[in-house]
Amino acid sequence: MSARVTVALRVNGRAYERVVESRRLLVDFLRHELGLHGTHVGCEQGVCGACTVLLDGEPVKSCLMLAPQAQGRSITTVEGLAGRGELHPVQQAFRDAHALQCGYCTPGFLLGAVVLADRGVTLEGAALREELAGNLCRCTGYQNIVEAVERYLRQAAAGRGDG
Amino acid sequence: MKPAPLEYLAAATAEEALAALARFDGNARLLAGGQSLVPLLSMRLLRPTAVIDINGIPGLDGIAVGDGVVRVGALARYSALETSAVIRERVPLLAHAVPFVGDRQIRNRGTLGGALCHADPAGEMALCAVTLGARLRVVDGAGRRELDAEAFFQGPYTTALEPTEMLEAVEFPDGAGTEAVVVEHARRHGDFAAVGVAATGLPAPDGSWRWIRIGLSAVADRARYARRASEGLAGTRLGPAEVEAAAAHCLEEADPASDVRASAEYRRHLIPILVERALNELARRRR
Amino acid sequence: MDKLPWLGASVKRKEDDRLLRGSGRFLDDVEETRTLHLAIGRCPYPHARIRRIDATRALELSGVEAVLIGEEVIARTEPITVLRPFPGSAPTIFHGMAHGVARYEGEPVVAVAAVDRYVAEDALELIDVDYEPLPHVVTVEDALRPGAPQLHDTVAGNVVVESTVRAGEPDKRLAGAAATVAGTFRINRVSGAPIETRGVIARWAEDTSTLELWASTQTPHLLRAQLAHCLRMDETDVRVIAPDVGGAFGLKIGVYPEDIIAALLAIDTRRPVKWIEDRTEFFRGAAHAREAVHALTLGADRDGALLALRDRYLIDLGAYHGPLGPPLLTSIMLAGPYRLHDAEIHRRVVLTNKVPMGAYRGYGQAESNYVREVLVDRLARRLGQDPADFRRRNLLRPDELPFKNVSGVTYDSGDYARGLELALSRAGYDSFRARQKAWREQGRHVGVGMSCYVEFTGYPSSAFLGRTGARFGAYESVTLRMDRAGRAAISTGVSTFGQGTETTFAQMAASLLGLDPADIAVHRGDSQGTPYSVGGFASRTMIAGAGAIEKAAGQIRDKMLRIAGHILDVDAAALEATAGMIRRRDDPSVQVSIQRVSESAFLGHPLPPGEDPGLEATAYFDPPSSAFGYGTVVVQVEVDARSGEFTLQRYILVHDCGTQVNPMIVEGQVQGAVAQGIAAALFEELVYDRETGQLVNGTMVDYFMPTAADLPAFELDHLETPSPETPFGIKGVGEGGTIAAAAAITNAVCDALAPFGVELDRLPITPESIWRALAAARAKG
Amino acid sequence: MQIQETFTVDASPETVWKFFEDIERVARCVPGVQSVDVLGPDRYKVLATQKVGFISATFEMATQIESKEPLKSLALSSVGKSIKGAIGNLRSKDRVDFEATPEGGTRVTLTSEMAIGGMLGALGHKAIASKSKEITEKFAQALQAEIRAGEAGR
Repeated sequence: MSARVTVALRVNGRAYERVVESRRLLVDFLRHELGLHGTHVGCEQGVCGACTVLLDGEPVKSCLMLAPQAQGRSITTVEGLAGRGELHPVQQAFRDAHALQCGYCTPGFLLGAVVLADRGVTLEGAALREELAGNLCRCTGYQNIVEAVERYLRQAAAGRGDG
Repeated sequence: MKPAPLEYLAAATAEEALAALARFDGNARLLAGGQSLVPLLSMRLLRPTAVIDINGIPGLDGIAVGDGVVRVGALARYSALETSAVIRERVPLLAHAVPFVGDRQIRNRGTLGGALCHADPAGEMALCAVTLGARLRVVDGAGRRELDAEAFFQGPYTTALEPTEMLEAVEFPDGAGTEAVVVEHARRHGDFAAVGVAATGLPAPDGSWRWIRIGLSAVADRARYARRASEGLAGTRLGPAEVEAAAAHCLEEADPASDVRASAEYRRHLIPILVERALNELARRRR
Repeated sequence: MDKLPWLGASVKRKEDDRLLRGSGRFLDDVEETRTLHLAIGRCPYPHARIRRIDATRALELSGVEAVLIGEEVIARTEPITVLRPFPGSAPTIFHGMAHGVARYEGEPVVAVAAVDRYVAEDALELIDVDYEPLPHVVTVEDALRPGAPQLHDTVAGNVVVESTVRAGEPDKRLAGAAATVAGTFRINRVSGAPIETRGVIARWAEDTSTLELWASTQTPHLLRAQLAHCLRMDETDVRVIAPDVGGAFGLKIGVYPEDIIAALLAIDTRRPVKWIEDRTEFFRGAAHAREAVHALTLGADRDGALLALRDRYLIDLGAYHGPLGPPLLTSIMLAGPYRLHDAEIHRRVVLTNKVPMGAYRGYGQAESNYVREVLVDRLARRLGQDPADFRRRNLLRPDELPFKNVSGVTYDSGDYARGLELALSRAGYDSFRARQKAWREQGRHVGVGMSCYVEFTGYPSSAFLGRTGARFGAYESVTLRMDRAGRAAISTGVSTFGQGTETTFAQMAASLLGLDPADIAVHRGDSQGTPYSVGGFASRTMIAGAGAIEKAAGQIRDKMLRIAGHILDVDAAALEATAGMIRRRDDPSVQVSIQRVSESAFLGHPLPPGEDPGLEATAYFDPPSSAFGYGTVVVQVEVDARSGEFTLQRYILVHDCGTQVNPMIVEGQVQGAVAQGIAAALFEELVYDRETGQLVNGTMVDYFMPTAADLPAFELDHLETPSPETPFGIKGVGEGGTIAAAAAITNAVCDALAPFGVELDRLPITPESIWRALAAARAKG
Repeated sequence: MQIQETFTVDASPETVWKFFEDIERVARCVPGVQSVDVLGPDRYKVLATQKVGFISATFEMATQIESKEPLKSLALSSVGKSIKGAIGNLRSKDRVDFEATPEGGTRVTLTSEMAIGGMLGALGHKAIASKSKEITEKFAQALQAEIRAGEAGR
């Protein structure tokens, strides 16, 4: 069998440790080793963004990383947004704006938007579309996604009083 | 597709990485951002015996200013370049080029060094390095050497880097007070350029330009500094005639190929148009 | 019929909660122990003889469980059937795997089942396949050239079928026309490219000796029927389950070779076998779409009245007849929304060494709209008439509907001209020409273009489909069942792939049963436990589904009223079901909860004498006819006449899809379809190298699917003209947005460059194609 | 994509043709060729490694002589699959035309049509295009040197 390494990391606040094949992609590790199926594979070529997760708070494409690279890091996946409880505000914004149809690309968009809000970014229109260009969607034509994120960012900024 | 079997080593120091490179004598690849390397592993186009992760090596991602140069570590992430005040003020061409690279996720992980070693003829980082005449500091077990960007790039995905060498840092001339523009024609946002033009220059108080440097990407087997076109503009005010002459010289520098993004003929048609657009934007910045 | 409470309500979607949490269940999320993973070796050549396959080294690799080769597949299975062939098509023998000869780059040649996908791919590299490349054909013209390589000995001259539709006397009318224009148009080969690729899990259930197949499919029941036939099994021994599907767009209809391969290996190994398509396989295996060449002629009299249409077109079918078959609607809808009685439409379906063609949103209608509406603009310009005026004169008026078009289909209802006027007024068309002149004086080239369409949605009837050789009906079905809590459950064979059927079906049932959509559970996509179903495609689900729900809910409502009447001692006819209660229409205080009524149905008492227990109904509904939506797109562009670069400044669509069950979902469907229409018109193309026959851009990096930054915001508006034929006047809506994009943008670019006399006749429209057209126009002088 | 290279050698067509009859020697002029084995009359197995930047693949090719017109032309076709390195397959059609020059030498025109498929092909034609040109140029230079050496050695 090909080489293996031990990977210890935190995902959605919980600690995991697994022995994993060195060549295993991070997205496969999250989905099939840890059973976190919310992160999806769309292309394995670094284009579609469906595999986007947060690595130490930064959106990255988890099909462009090998699992061993996550050693000692903290990862947030879509399952970490609401857990069992209330929908996260960004999820509620997508629901209200009908910003998802098949839902396969949605986790990737949600995580990207959360980071923008945490950074107090209130982008709109073309500038926001460029910021979201790392995630492809084939069902919505993007219009409702852009509106949902615009509303969520304004709401988050207002919430912090710097709206 | 999934990567072929490989070993993974995380290097804590540059020495460790270089020793590992030597040990696998040419069959190991360094893993920095991985944004170009990992898809090649997945598509089984690259089948190294081992991958040496250098992300853990401290001090390889700094941005420092000193004696006329801005020294950027090979592990500097695109996103860091995008938000760095030093880069915005002293290497404005880099600050203008980075947003063209991939997307937010790719820019959070991808590195300046990774892009330069990947050496895609359409890559924005190679375009900036060649246009600015950057110096690349390379290190191996035996010692260090410095190369001009133009000497570093040798063809499509081909550089002067030896299998046992690692790119440590890139030194850009301190461009405080310069203006810079990047213009690209691409089939989709964030896509590789079908034609890319970089233009930067130092304005003189009297309204002329002390020097202008123009670079071209995706129109030859590597990024190209358009020497004749650039030298022809030194001291001028970027008037229409001078701009048109420079654009014509750039066309002579190019040797474009046809591919799914554009035909060679159309690339030749676009080169002068984009060069003029870049130079006119530079001139506009001054008025 | 009193207004149904939830009909026309933009209810938030039932599907959203699980999908937003990441707890939706897509194919690859289904994981069972001891599952084997499949990697498929595919032919790297466009056409090759397979001389020898040596898998010995692969079988010795630890973790490899089984290898399957074509010879075995041919021996154990029947060829793939075609759900809706062109009448009179010559058969192409399409098996689950190539044996002897492979006919397109990507055709499966060998398969390995191993403990995981990584090991399976390692094993593939140890398999030696000895190929002998054969001469190939890439374009339809090459395929028709005398002496061209013949792909199937069952298909003479590479022409699968040839046919002509004729109405009136087109030749005579064209000869007498004041103006005729002709054009040859090349439509690009594209892919629906959902973000989730295909995938299947096959499992042999020992206990019930049935084959269970989880598949990312739009048509579980049709896949089940086709797969059972291929495997020589009885349909009752096959169960197909569609989990959540990550987008489909027509590409996930019917059986594919990989479904057969996974099934055979599952039967052999007695272990679950999972195949997940990766993106490089996707571009070389999942159905391609749209590619065709049209030679179209239109004629009009001096006043600009359309006289006749003649079209000769070739459909590029690829190497085999796919599971659904080529588009029939190209010729059926070619005449569009215009008053036209004379036409000749000659069509040939041609084989080439490329991936088999399949359905894609707007199937056949995007192609015919493009060629007609571009030529309509040229005809108007030839007559010196404004393109809007020309269309105003020729659009069918409401009083002319129902109207039987030259291809024999009857448009039911609509106000086509009003759609055009609404779109033009939104675009400020009246003042545009003046503004355009001013811009031109500043050296700016701004143009406006339009395209009108009428859209065939849903299938007319099972009888019509039967007459045309289809292997499925036009009906849809549901099982509705109340439960003790007074809630209802719908079971439907239609899977969930983003179209929101769970929500719209729940709205229909709730409206008819007097419940809240939140009280309706929707079980979907599993062939076991759902009545025979056709599935989600051809914008048919809402039309046929609403009819089935109306019938099933009607039976349950009537029974509830009878039981409530018995409980309240009131005549059932005086009662109504609303808001969870059943009450006297004239005295609402006399009421009983639906929950109590359901409970008595399940306790078996109290029930009216002779009334059976239970509250459940299954209904099938065969629509009496299809329904015809329509719309107009108006686009404004600005073009750089030197470089050919252009920007899409405005994209306006006014459409009419009859009664809207959920306006929010309808708008989402239209926006998504518009985006895919623009994507195929401006960005995407699957490019084959003519000399080598190779797919040049078979990766996501080189197949330019647009990002959010590449598309403008769309300006949408709609009319609502109910269909007189369908339940509640519903028309389909899923595909309309794709139809008019290519023509409207082409016409806008040509309008912007009218001073140069530019004509565009191929897709996609790119800066380079505009630059070349400018050069050609200059050369013509 | 098709590539053409022309060069003249101050050796007579007869000498040049004799050189070309020894296919193993000709094949060794192709850059990256490691071995040439005779499979049968006019059929050879050629092992060659090609490198595009840092991506390399070793191809095992079956090369067939399609037609031979002494002193006039020689046509070969090769089909191969990578057995080491990047997955890919390679097809090439090569034609060599000979023409006597007034000065008694021979003009040799090499026309090569190379197609690299599979993942290597998918990487992007821009790398392959310049690569094929380079291979053909080096092939022409090696042939020239080999013929001149043969000529001088006589």
